[in-house]
Amino acid sequence: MATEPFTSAPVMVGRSAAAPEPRPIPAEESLCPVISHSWVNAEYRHLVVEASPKALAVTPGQFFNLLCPSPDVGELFFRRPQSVYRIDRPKGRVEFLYKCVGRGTRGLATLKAGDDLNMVGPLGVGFHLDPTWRHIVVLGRGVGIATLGPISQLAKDNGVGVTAILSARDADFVMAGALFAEAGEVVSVLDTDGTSAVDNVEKILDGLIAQKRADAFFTCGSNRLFQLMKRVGRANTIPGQVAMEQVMACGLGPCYVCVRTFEVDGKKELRRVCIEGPVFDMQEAVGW
Amino acid sequence: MATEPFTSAPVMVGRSAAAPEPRPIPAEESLCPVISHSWVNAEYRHLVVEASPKALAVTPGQFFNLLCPSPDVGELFFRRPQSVYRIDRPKGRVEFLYKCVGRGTRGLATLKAGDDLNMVGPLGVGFHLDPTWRHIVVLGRGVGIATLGPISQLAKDNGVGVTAILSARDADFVMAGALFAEAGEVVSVLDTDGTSAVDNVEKILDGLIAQKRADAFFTCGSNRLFQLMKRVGRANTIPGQVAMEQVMACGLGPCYVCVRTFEVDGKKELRRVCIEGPVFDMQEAVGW
Amino acid sequence: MVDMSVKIGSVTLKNPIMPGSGCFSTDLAQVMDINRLGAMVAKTVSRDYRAGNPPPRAAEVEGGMINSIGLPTKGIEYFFEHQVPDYRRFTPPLVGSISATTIEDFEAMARDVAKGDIDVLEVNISCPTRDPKGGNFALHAEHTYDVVKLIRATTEKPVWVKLSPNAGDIVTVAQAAERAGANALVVSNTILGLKINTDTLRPAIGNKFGGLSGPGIKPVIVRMVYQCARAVKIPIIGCGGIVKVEDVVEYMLAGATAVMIGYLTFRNPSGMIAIIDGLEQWCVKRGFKRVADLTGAMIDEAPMETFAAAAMPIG
Amino acid sequence: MVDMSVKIGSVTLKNPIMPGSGCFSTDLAQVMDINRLGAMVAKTVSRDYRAGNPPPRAAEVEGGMINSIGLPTKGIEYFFEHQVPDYRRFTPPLVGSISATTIEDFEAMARDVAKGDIDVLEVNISCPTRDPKGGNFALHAEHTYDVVKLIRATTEKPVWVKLSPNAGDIVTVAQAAERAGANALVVSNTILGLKINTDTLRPAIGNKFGGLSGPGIKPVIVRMVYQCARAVKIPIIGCGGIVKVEDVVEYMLAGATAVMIGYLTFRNPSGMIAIIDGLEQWCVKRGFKRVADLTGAMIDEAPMETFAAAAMPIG
Ligand SMILES: Cc1cc2nc3c(=O)[nH]c(=O)nc-3n(C[C@H](O)[C@H](O)[C@H](O)COP(=O)(O)OP(=O)(O)OC[C@H]3O[C@@H](n4cnc5c(N)ncnc54)[C@H](O)[C@@H]3O)c2cc1C
Ligand SMILES: Cc1cc2nc3c(=O)[nH]c(=O)nc-3n(C[C@H](O)[C@H](O)[C@H](O)COP(=O)(O)OP(=O)(O)OC[C@H]3O[C@@H](n4cnc5c(N)ncnc54)[C@H](O)[C@@H]3O)c2cc1C
Ligand SMILES: Cc1cc2nc3c(=O)[nH]c(=O)nc-3n(C[C@H](O)[C@H](O)[C@H](O)COP(=O)(O)O)c2cc1C
Ligand SMILES: Cc1cc2nc3c(=O)[nH]c(=O)nc-3n(C[C@H](O)[C@H](O)[C@H](O)COP(=O)(O)O)c2cc1C
Ligand code: FES
Ligand code: FES
Repeated sequence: MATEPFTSAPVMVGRSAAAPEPRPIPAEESLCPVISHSWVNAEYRHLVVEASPKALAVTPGQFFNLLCPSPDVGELFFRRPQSVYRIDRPKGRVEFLYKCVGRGTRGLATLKAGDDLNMVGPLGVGFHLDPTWRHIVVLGRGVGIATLGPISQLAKDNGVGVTAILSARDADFVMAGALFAEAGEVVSVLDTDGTSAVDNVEKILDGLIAQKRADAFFTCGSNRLFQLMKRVGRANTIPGQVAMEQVMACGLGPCYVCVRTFEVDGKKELRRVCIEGPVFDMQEAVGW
Repeated sequence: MATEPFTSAPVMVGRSAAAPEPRPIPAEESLCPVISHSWVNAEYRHLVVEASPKALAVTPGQFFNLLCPSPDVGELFFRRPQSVYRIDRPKGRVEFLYKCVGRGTRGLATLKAGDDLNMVGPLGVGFHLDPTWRHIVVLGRGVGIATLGPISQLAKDNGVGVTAILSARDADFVMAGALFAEAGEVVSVLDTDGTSAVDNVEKILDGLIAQKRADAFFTCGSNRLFQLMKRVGRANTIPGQVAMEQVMACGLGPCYVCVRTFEVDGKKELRRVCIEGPVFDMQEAVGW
Repeated sequence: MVDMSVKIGSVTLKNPIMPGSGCFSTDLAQVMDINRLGAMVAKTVSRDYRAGNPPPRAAEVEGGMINSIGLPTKGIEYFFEHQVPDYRRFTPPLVGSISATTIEDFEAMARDVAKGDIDVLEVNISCPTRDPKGGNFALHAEHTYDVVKLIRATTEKPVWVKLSPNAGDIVTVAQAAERAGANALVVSNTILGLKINTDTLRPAIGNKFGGLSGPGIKPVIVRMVYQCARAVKIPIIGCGGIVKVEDVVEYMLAGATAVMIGYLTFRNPSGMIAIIDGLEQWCVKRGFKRVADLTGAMIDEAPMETFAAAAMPIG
Repeated sequence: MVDMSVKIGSVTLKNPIMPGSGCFSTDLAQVMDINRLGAMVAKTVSRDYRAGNPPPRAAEVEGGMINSIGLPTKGIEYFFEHQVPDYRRFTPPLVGSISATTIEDFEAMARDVAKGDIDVLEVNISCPTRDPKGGNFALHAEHTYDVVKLIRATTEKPVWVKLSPNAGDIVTVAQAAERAGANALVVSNTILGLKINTDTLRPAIGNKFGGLSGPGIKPVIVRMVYQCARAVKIPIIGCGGIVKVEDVVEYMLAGATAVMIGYLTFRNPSGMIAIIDGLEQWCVKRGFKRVADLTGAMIDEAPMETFAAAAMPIG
């Protein structure tokens, strides 16, 4: 009798002892029980899973490549990358905040507490916090807010202050506000009242720079806001990091599907978002 | 946004009024709510669904082509034919009795009460009961018993007596006994006590013929028993019907995937099980 | 209201949806209103009776199915005496499909079949499991040219030529068929495949090799339709793996004027009808007033993501 | 205990499982013990830096994926300075894959690469999305013969030639490669495909065309492996759509000596390792003492169903 359509041997979280490993293998495919899964607003879901010890070693800005169940009878042939939204080491959990946009995320949304989520990770290069920084600025929009979320944890752990400028259509889509409120100050800028306009965000950034509350910049989720932050950062020589997205196939480095363009000393080059990123130097990134 | 991987417009049983139809279209794709689904023994499951009016017109020996949910992440590209096991017109239900053998039936087995079963039918040519017959003999084994089951209904409705010889590995696998007990007499022949041997079955048949309780023969499920019944039938000029199986693709007639060999006046020909059968003249069938 | 009609040379179809040969018969009246189809395409006939291949004749595979039916047929006499009148109970134009093993046979078949009561002659020179030495003209441009040229001369009726995806260079085959006078091309028949049953260690189907069809072949055939559409002027009928409205749209964007559907009917017997309805809705939603405007309407540029500083083009 | 080793000419692999070129790098040490593989296959290199194609470079399709990476490479200097030493941290034999656009380039590349620290030279003459006029030798037997002949003369190391499923007659291409001195054939690279995004009406990937890989292509490539294995004496490495143990068995039954795996690694990153383990278990269960005994072991007869009076064979 034929086996399942795919052969793999994921680690079953909470159900099997990890096998001893001859070499350090930092990432793995694991089957992680879903602890909770709920709607945050009309488009975003919050997913909490029990993680394997390796998965728990994830750092802010890193991601997992999720095998989403299919929402229909068709198979999904690619995993879908999702960055970690919260890391709860005491409870052994990792959390995701994601937007339902297509078949993959609609399939992911079908998981219920108790189901298993097949995830590969942790993957990629996360955010870096320089211990000499006193105060950083985080600027995010849309799904980018999910990716930036765990910076709040990083900042708190390192005693660094944060101003999080969270841009959204309306108040319903300002996510992660609570996370950042724990770590610093939150400024919501909305489409509904016009505060999300680039001009206005620029003023806010300028204000923070004037107050010396901008030792480093972090952004994700909007090319427009990235370009703004890059420009302001360059003008004021503020180091910056941007988390980027790209369609992925392997998520691990070999396939070169996930490249974006970067520019160093006037020379363009392509880098892989999955292994050289997703977090990159803001001044080297060209945008998307 | 792309739709589901397949376009179809099944009739949703119990939830939508059937559209008026310009021409009589006897069969249809319908989504039928599962009423109950249980194990009969270690290998067979009994499935009861709420049927559309068209589906309810099914007659014994006809079948439905079922779109089994996949038991794993891979897609199932063929439907799986299953003959009707019981027709409950007062309650508007049809029933199936099936053996779990491969991916399709294992997938089918995952359906729970309240789920929808996508079925196409009723299809094919069913059993025929001549009103002049007084007593018929049914000989079945394995999944064949499921197919023969509704003959008990047909016989009862037509006031024809039945002897059902049900062959099985052991007493656990004598299915449909209750159905036939309502309509006539049941003789179980088992591997465990040797009574299922062809010799013994032949003796039983001879006995029934001697008692003039064999106006017609019906069989399904075992080539060995089919050959026996065919031989005995020919020797005693007893008309017979056999229900046959073959891998199907369309289940409707066009594709010619489901052929079996038949012989008429010494000439061989191929017939389609799905539309020229599954019930065929026993003397014309060659076997499988 | 969307104008759903399409023109394939002199033939106007009320919509672009047809069945693929071998995947249709009037038996489908069991489950659908056949009169709604753009056209009816009969199962390929040969001159004389053929039993076809030994069962099992089909098996599920990862992207769909393989089949080797072996072109069973009761011959052309039976076709005209019984099958054509049966088809004529329905109103859509009737496409008769023929096959033969030699070029002479093909010419004679074409002459005999085209003069019967059919509207279009489809020439199946591409059945992947026929004797590869004889029947499969569509692997080579010259063979295709030769056979189509002769067939062309036998009839005034439209001749559609069904090509093979197993050809190494389907574009030159398409051009050869056009030069020889084909009125339209069907792109395409099935891809030759093999499935081995790892339980029995034997081939999964009776003829060993079978033709692959179903969703899995769509990216290959869409590519071929696109390539052929840019290389010939005659209409192209896309065929391979269509199971949803968007698949029809994809084929038409690539350059197809109409499509044929095989496998879907096995899975969703009235799927062709649902696609006709869905295609109309799709056109409404997207503002296409005539479905025919979809043909070749792919925007032949890079995807819309801005690659601000795109990579160097391939060398 | 099953003997899992296989011999490909002079090279012995401890098991028949290798990655496909372009689907492997030492980055996979993130998720697997690379030392367990039968061999390592490096990403195809060209002489000079190539950026590759504009993104998006891949898209999901029905039976798997299409990709057009465009063979990005940092060139052979970088390959030997950085990548080869990096591979050499691991123990399996290293297969270096090369590509070029002209026959002269190919010869020079082969000479330069083969003398470096690699164990086998794989010649990628089949990348489906390279300039079809230049790079894709594997579409034609003569081109294949010419390029392999020259490459053969440059080195004593084993030369594996990677064929293209887009060739109309892969068997003659295989024979040409054998005649020219190839030590093994990799059957095969991806099938050229096209996906059009029906929302944007544009191609789904930056290069428009992409190579189809994944489960959907398996029936086609298994067929090609079977055909090639009967036509040549050199070992064949099966490649295309392998995602489970039975797929490896199927390829070996069809005549492959070993296999390469691409897509599976994207879905189940340590899937190759699970397959090595599962293949051994499969052999135990089925009583095969040596995995090599699977090669060509298909029982070349009809399936086991008794067709008491089987249909007439095909005409
Ligand atoms: C490193 C990384 C981290 C991410 N983190 C988050 C997150 O925390 N929260 C969140 O909501 N989203 C995140 N995303 C985006 C998320 O991966 C996509 O929204 C998701 O893959 C869409 O899948 P889909 O099938 O639902 O939609 P589709 O219909 O397939 O596509 C919708 C969009 O998603 C993109 N997409 C599709 N497949 C992939 C793929 N394999 N890899 C990358 N992008 C793809 C498409 O280009 C398209 O623009 C992240 C992406 C990356 C690369
Ligand atoms: C007209 C008809 C009526 C049937 N009625 C019953 C019934 O009442 N109860 C019952 O238990 N079984 C019945 N069967 C058999 C049933 O169809 C198969 O057991 C089922 O299709 C197996 O599917 P699978 O995926 O579980 O197994 P697989 O692993 O796919 O196959 C197991 C066996 O089933 C056969 N099979 C696979 N696909 C098909 C197909 N599309 N059509 C026909 N056979 C196939 C294969 O040849 C194989 O021998 C009937 C078959 C036919 C043709
Ligand atoms: C069971 C079956 C029988 C077929 N018979 C024929 C045939 O007789 N003549 C023909 O030209 N094509 C035949 N085909 C090919 C189909 O017409 C069509 O070209 C192919 O299946 C691809 O379309 P699909 O993927 O929608 O099925 C057959 C296909 C199948 C699956
Ligand atoms: C993203 C990607 C990149 C590839 N790059 C190469 C390459 O550089 N050289 C090569 O010979 N084959 C390349 N291939 C082809 C694979 O090696 C393999 O032949 C093909 O993918 C079929 O196997 P699969 O179905 O297991 O993926 C690539 C395939 C993919 C999916
Ligand atoms: S997704 Fe494969 S290299 Fe990044
Ligand atoms: S299954 Fe298609 S004709 Fe019977």
